[in-house]
Amino acid sequence: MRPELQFFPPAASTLANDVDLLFWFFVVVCGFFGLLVFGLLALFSARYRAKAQRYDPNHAQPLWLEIGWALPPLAVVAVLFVWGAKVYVEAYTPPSEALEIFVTGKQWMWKIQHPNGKKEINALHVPLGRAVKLTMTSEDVIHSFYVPAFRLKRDVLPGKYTSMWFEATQTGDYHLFCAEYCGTDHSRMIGRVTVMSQADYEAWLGGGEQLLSLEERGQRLFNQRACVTCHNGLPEASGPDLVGLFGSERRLSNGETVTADVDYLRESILYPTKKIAVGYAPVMPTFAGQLSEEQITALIEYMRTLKAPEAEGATP
Amino acid sequence: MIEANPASNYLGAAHGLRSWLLTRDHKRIGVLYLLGVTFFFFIGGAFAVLMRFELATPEADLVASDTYNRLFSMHGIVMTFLFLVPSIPASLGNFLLPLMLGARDLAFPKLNLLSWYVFMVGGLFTVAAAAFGGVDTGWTFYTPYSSTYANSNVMLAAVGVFITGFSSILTGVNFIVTIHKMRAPGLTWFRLPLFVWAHYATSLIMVLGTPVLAITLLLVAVERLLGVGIFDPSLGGDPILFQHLFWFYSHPAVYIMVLPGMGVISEIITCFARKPIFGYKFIAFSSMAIAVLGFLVWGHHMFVSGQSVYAGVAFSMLTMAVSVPSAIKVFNWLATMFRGSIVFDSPMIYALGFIGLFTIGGLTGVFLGTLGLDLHVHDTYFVVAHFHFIMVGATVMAYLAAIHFWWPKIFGRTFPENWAKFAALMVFAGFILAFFPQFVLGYLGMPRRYHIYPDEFQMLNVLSSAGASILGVGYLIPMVYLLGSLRIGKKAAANPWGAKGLEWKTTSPPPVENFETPPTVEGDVYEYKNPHVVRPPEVTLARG
Amino acid sequence: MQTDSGVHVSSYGFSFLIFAVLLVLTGVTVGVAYVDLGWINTPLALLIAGVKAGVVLAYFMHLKWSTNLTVLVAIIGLLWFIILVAFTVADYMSRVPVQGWLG
Amino acid sequence: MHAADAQLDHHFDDIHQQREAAGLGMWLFLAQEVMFFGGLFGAYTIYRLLDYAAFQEASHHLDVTIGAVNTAVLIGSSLTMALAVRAGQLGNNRGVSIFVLLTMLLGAVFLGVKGIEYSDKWHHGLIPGLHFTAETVAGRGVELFFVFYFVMTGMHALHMVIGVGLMLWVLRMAAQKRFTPERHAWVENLGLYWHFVDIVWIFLFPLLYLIGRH
Ligand code: HEA
Ligand code: HEA
Ligand code: HEC
Ligand code: CUA
Ligand SMILES: [Cu+2]
Repeated sequence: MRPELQFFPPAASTLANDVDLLFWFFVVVCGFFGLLVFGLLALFSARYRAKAQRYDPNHAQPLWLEIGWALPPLAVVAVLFVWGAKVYVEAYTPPSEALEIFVTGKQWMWKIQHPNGKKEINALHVPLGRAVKLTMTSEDVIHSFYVPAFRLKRDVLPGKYTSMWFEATQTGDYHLFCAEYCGTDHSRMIGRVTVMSQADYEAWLGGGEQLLSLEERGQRLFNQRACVTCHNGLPEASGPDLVGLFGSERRLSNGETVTADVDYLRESILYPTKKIAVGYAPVMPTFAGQLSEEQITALIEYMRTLKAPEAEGATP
Repeated sequence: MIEANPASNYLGAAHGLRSWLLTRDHKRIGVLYLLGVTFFFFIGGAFAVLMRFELATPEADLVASDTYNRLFSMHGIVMTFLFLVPSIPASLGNFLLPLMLGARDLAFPKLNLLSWYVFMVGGLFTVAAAAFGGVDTGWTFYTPYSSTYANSNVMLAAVGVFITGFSSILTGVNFIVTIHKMRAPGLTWFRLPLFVWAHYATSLIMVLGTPVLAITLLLVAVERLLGVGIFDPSLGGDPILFQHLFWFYSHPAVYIMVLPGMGVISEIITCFARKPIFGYKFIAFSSMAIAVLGFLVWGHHMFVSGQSVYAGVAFSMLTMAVSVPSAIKVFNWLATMFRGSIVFDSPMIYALGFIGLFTIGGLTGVFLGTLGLDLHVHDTYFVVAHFHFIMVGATVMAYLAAIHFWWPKIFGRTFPENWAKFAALMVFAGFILAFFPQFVLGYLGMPRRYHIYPDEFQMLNVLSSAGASILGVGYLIPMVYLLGSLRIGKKAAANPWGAKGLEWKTTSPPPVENFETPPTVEGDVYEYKNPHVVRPPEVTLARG
Repeated sequence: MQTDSGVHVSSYGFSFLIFAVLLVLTGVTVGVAYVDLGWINTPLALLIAGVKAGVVLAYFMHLKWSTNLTVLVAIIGLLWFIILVAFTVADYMSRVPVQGWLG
Repeated sequence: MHAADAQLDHHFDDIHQQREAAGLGMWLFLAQEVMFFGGLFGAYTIYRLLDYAAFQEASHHLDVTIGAVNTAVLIGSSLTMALAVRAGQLGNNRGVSIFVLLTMLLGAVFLGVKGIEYSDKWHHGLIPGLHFTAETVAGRGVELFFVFYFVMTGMHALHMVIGVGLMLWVLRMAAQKRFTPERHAWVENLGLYWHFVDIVWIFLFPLLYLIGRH
């Protein structure tokens, strides 16, 4: 963006401030130790060079010294560990009211889906001052979604979902990189994250032709792909009713129970026979290879919203 | 006394290629390794040079993406598996261990020779992989890219690494048995040189870690061959499992790469400070602690990989713990210099460089082990800078220090000391220029394994490339004068540095059976009491 | 029995006894596998295999009459395997599902 | 020079040191083997935990009787091997030959049976990647199980083949009457190796054949 020489990256998220604070703490404390070592190296080299004649090979080697000098580094790393862990756990634990955006990585591009159905490629528009959560998966190899200005990254894996979140604090355009080596054009799997004011964002989101929302797209797929023939809530249906399924505890035919989270839904669509809901025959066909990651996301988004009409308590 | 009959030393005892290729003398095998390993260093270095040229500009102007990807992959594979892992242990360790123990050879001389052949065959496969189009997976072989998507010579390279692994294992077994069973009378555990302790710890890692890498690569090969999903999710596997298995070896392996170097530094610091080492037992035990704890931290390479957050936290804690024994070593080295009578001969200059660069590399390792920071700098140039500081800044320095220190012993010749000092300083300066800017680049967010990059990163990359060129020349200089010394160098004395340790008690170069009379040991290793190096007149080092 | 050079030598009878014990334990593993013990089945199978391995190690491989160092090497081998499995399993078992999308 | 010197390699001080070194070396090698198979067992453990149903279904494609009989055969070979080592310790070269031959025989039986099992898997379309046509309920996990089945038993079989190869060498040494009460490290280490291979199978058998049989 700005081609002049930089020494410090722009900080544009709440996390960036946390990480930078930790960074400066590190620089000061460990810089002290580094300078100490270099200082002593220089000092001893000068003071105890052969010509200086301060030789004493028999001086004491006290035990307290050995233990004593191990303690400050121990204390430093303890603090770094605790502080670092706090920042890390927070970055990977999204708040529940976050705006959800879906990311699919693919050799060598980023595909973004917004809940209202808007799609972008190699670009991500987000509002300022609002928690945004990315739910990410890959269609082929491992990628890694990395926004230096947010000091945030996480690997994007094929076959499962990972997530992370941020809250942007500065409008502007920022780099988006793929940080996990993924083949030929790894270094071209880059894009731009644009942070906009809330109003600009609304305008941007609403602009363009009227789109089907993700949920609506999921509903349409649900009908098109004939899921509905088996999952329609009717007593004679061959598949279980999916209303209220999401987030509930499912009993399986082998006696185990699982939580119907996104990974479970995903697996149920792609590999239905792996976990069989109790009381049903393993007749659901696999949809592996027939649905793209984006379609699966839409289907899950649809099923997720299929809550029992009035039952508030149906989801935990 | 020094002028031994040339035919009785191990170099002159037999002549011709055959006598080398069929030797079972650990000293000759050590020299064979020295040649092999150094050869691979320059191959790896050549890849690095091309890479740094390419990275001097943001665009792709020297090579295409696919070529660049092959360059860093081959560079990483050659440098780690064919150079750094065997570097000090297999060459100098091989040469010195029996000498330091007062033994006539390693416990299993045939196995030792076999390990060299295994190593060379493995190397051949890897070089073949490069020759037939290269491999583009990175040295980490991450799945499912390596197992399903890459269409380069993954198989050849994996087989090459698989095979070299066995040479490490054989070396490790050989060293452990030798250290346990073949010490000279009176050479108790706490009289062992710290070089030996370091190699003991290293060997443990080689024996217990390497086989896991072997089986992991085998699984990747099976998956590639049959198209069955061991690590590919679209076929039912889990890519993160590969990472666990890979790092179970490859993290401990980084200690294979640094512990022998630390052993070298312990020997050199005490010799040139003319003082007994400070905290002998602490240095010895910290080697062991590093080897053992080193097996518990592999998950720090996977903080952002989708590994469980709890596992990340646990691995971070253990990572922090493993840095304390390293700190203990650094402080003990410094304390050894305290009140010494320091002589700045070339090995010492390299050793001081080691301490400084290892400290920076180690501290930035702690930076990476801090979860909140790794979030940002994982897979950026910060990581690249971290490990080059330790692997190149520290270990290659130690390798050079060791070569200079023991060169008179190995070949019986002295080298021009002023050139050696000059090269040491040049390597240090070139190194800092090459790799310090990469820390800044990393925090700025430049991802590693990037062939092209945004314009604003160019300035720092140019600095780095410039530094790398200086560094490269710095590495070539010792090649010239060391090889030259074989022809024109003066004869070296048995103990030109006035050092302690059994290897200095025999002639330079040592006789075939290492000692004229089997040595016995009384007293500690590092009994330096004299502030001056007492050099017999005929062996003062050639200056200039 | 000991030979002159201090090596322990097991008698024929003893070796056959060990053989018999191993056969019986094999039978037991197969037998209990067909009894439904819930989650106990797998640990039990591993336990029996562990006992068998222990018997082989101690008597056929002479660990019982070996130096402490040899025993230590055997223990370290086992311990390192446990480290590998335990840490890896711990990761898988502590993965939490993607947060937030849980509604 | 007394008699034992002829058996001493030049770099050892005495025969005792030489024997201890050989033993320790072998045990370290076995520790290495533990980690080699350990990686496989570790991966197996993870996938079994992730997809127990498939592993159970797949395991039922294996024949417990054959597996159990083969286990017995292998244990038998461990017995004969132990007896070969005993003969070696006593310097009884004829005994070494006989028991090593028996061990080879039992090893060959084991491998033969394994071969039959493998071809059986081919007929049932249970060869992952190359020929996997079997109907499965639990999906791809079944195929994954068979990958592990073949890699683990294949690695095990490879170790046995190497073991049998080493036995040929030991037979030759026995024919040359090279084993004495002082020097018999070769049989001894071969025994350790063979017993180790046996132990691997002792774990493989329940882990592969006996999943959820009730
Ligand atoms: C010889 C090689 C070597 C060595 C010794 C080390 C040593 C250490 N390494 Fe490094 N590392 C690598 C080679 C090495 N590393 C490589 C090759 C990679 C990248 C692999 C890849 O992805 O390609 C890597 C990557 C790497 C990562 C992953 C980064 C990422 O990918 O995101 C981490 C994270 O924790 C890490 C940490 C450490 C730590 C804590 C140490 C510690 O052992 C360091 C301990 C030393 C000190 C701490 C300095 C001395 C102490 C003092 C002077 C006293 C004062 C100390 C304190 C106040 C703490 N390393
Ligand atoms: C022992 C280990 C070791 C050593 C010694 C080095 C040495 C060097 N490395 Fe290496 N490096 C790694 C291990 C090592 N590296 C690893 C493991 C990786 C990760 C790979 C991956 O991502 O998978 C890596 C990656 C890596 C990168 C990152 C690539 C990327 O992510 O895109 C860079 C970039 O600057 C780099 C540079 C250098 C340089 C300039 C040197 C210099 O020190 C080299 C100096 C040596 C010379 C210059 C040789 C001198 C010889 C000549 C001048 C003769 C030339 C001859 C001909 C051309 C015929 N290395
Ligand atoms: C031929 C009938 C059939 C079709 C078509 C079908 N399913 Fe199913 N589905 C079933 C049956 C039967 C089950 C219960 C057995 C099981 O768990 O596999 C099931 C289970 C599920 C579950 C797990 C629910 C639970 O109770 O645990 C989900 C989610 C699901 N299906 C989604 C879908 C989606 C999405 C589609 C369309 C893309 C679809 N199904 C198409 C028959 C069908
Ligand atoms: Cu996608 Cu790198
Ligand atoms: Cu590491």
